[in-house]
Amino acid sequence: MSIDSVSTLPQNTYPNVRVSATGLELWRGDRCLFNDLSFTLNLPVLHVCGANGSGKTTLLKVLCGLTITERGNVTWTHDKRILTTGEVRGQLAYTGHQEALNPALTVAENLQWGAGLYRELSNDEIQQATEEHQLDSLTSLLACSLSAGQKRRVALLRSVLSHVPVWVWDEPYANLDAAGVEWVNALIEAHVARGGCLILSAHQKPAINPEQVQTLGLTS
Amino acid sequence: MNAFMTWFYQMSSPPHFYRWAGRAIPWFMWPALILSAVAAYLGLVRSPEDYQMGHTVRIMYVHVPSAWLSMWCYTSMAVASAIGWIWRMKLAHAVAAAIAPAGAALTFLALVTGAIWGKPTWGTYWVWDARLTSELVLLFLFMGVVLLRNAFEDRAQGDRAAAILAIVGVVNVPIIHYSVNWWNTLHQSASVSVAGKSGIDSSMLMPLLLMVLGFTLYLVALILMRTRNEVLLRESRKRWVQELVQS
Amino acid sequence: MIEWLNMDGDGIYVWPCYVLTLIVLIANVWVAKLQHASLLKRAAARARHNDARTEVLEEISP
Amino acid sequence: MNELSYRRAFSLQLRKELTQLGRRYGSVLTPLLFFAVVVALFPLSTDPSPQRLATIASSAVWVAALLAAMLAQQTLFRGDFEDGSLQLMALSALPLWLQVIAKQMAHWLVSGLPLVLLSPLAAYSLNMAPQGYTTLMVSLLLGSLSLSSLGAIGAALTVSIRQGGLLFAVLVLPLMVPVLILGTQATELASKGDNAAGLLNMLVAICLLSVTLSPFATAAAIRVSLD
Repeated sequence: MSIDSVSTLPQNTYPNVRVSATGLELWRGDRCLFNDLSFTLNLPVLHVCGANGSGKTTLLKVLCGLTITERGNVTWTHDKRILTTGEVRGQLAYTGHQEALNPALTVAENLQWGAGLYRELSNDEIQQATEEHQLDSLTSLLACSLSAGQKRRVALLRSVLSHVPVWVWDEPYANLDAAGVEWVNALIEAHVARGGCLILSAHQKPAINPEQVQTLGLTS
Repeated sequence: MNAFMTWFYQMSSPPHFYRWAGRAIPWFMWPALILSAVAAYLGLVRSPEDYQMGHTVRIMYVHVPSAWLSMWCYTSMAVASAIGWIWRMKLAHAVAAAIAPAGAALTFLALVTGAIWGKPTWGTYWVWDARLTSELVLLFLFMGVVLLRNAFEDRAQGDRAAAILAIVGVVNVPIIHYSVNWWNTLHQSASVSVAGKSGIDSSMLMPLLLMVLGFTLYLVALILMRTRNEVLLRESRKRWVQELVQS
Repeated sequence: MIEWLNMDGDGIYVWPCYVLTLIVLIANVWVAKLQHASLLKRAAARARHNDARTEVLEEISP
Repeated sequence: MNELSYRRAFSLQLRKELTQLGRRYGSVLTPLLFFAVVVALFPLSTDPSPQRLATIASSAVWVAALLAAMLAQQTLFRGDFEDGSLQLMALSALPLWLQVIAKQMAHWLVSGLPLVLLSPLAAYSLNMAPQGYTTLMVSLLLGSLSLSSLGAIGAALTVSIRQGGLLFAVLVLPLMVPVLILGTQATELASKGDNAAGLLNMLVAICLLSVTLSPFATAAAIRVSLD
């Protein structure tokens, strides 16, 4: 799976979107997750790593704007212009621990709804995307009959299909086999090649060239 | 005007509020005690008995203030919640969290004193009278807010959820009030109105107003005390609390 | 005195109301005081615990 | 930048909801069966002579319809919350309050409307005078619409709480008191042959108020629950 064969990504390059956070402070009950956490992302990929329970998922939700911190703020910039929360929402595809696949709908319908939240897309576009990523055998299956790895792939495919510059992936490698991991790395490379930005939390470093990856270690 | 703004901004910082409230509580509690005692004395001894209801009219001096103030509590809780929601002020949520149980207690008080008053007036303790029924629904609304607030583990999340419910509730309280009155007039002939506010003579009005003022001051003191507790609950991690405790 | 307490028969309705009001109002204040004391105690315990771990939270202006 | 179209937000969510609800016929039948069972409880709990039943007919039908609609309303967001779709809805550029309206409409079509259409059957079984049926249906239509809006706020507030179901009922039922009073009163008057237009107008007012204002509160409640 070389880079240029991932045709389901948009042909034009993405605008250059980056994020920075200053003085984040967040508590969960008596546990302090972040205390005065600040960082600025200037490389395309931000790799959030840390032990279990160090707040990786919460940090991703804070960056997306789902979780409100007690102190500090998150600013998204598009070529030095600061984006409002409304603008950020259209630019950002979040794939969390749960794959947001409705069990009563088929894979195609889930993708139609999931990517449809970001842009108008037709059924054959979905069909072409699933064929390209070897998921076409699943399109007519109900989401509840999929394995965890297959669900993970469909969720990641949704980000690809939504053509947004920023992907926020929480543990993309979870439940994936070797072929799956390689597929994800290819997706990341293609996305970064088009100028996209990726924020992911994972225990292993993404296998792409290291200069493009900025690592943020969280201590619990 | 900007003197008020600086005071409002200063007050929004929990440590400052905590110290100010600590000093302010006695200033509200003692006048409340004095006023209520005077009002009770006037109401029980001085004021005449009602030609129809006899001495039971003296219950009005306790029932009416708690009924009025329970309504006041709900509205001020909704206002505090709205301030907390719009300006993200943790202190305003603490105030709203403090008002809710106090309001529920007053609503319960109004219900029970109204029911006891109902016995000599209508012969039974519970009558689906318009005011008592809307007091009962108000109690349900209060309990809803209190239960929702502590159903969440995270305090800030519970505050914001209870704020939404309080604001939605305060929009519905007048609608509930009028629809209950409407329902009451449709089904029952206009029974003796329990608190005949119109046309009570001045000797009865004085103790009533004094009692209302006394209850209000008491309520402000109680809410300040409870807000200090809520602030301690929310800020127990912060340094100013640890310094306060160690000094 | 007894006659005044009796309020020719209505006393058994008036006095319970006043007594109940007093109880409810005092109970609220008393509970608030108890809660305040226990919160201070808990904060003190946490402060000692924190000092032991020598990790004191910086106070950032509101 | 993606174009923002309100039509797409509404139709996207409506299509998803209707296909999902269509797949499980249980979502239509359960509220109806619950409604029938509760209506049947009333005659069982008093002497079923026609005159006796006629007096409680309108309140029995209304209380049963209210509880049935509330039962269906309770899990409005739970499914989406558990599989993560609610996060996706909150994070998309499409307005959340519009997606909430679409979700409410779909659920109302599936659980509220059948109740309204079948309520004359229950009224007939409780010996309500036939002249009251149309007013019953109109008032139930308005009542179930305002319940679906107010209930959505309660559902959004309690979606992340473990046993949120009971708390949901405690939150929503006091807010439904005005609708219940006006609805039962209108049906009562209509079944006696009087004109219930005044009450229905007030019911329309309350219904419009709750249908238009509550989606914003529901969207805010969803963002709180997702925190």
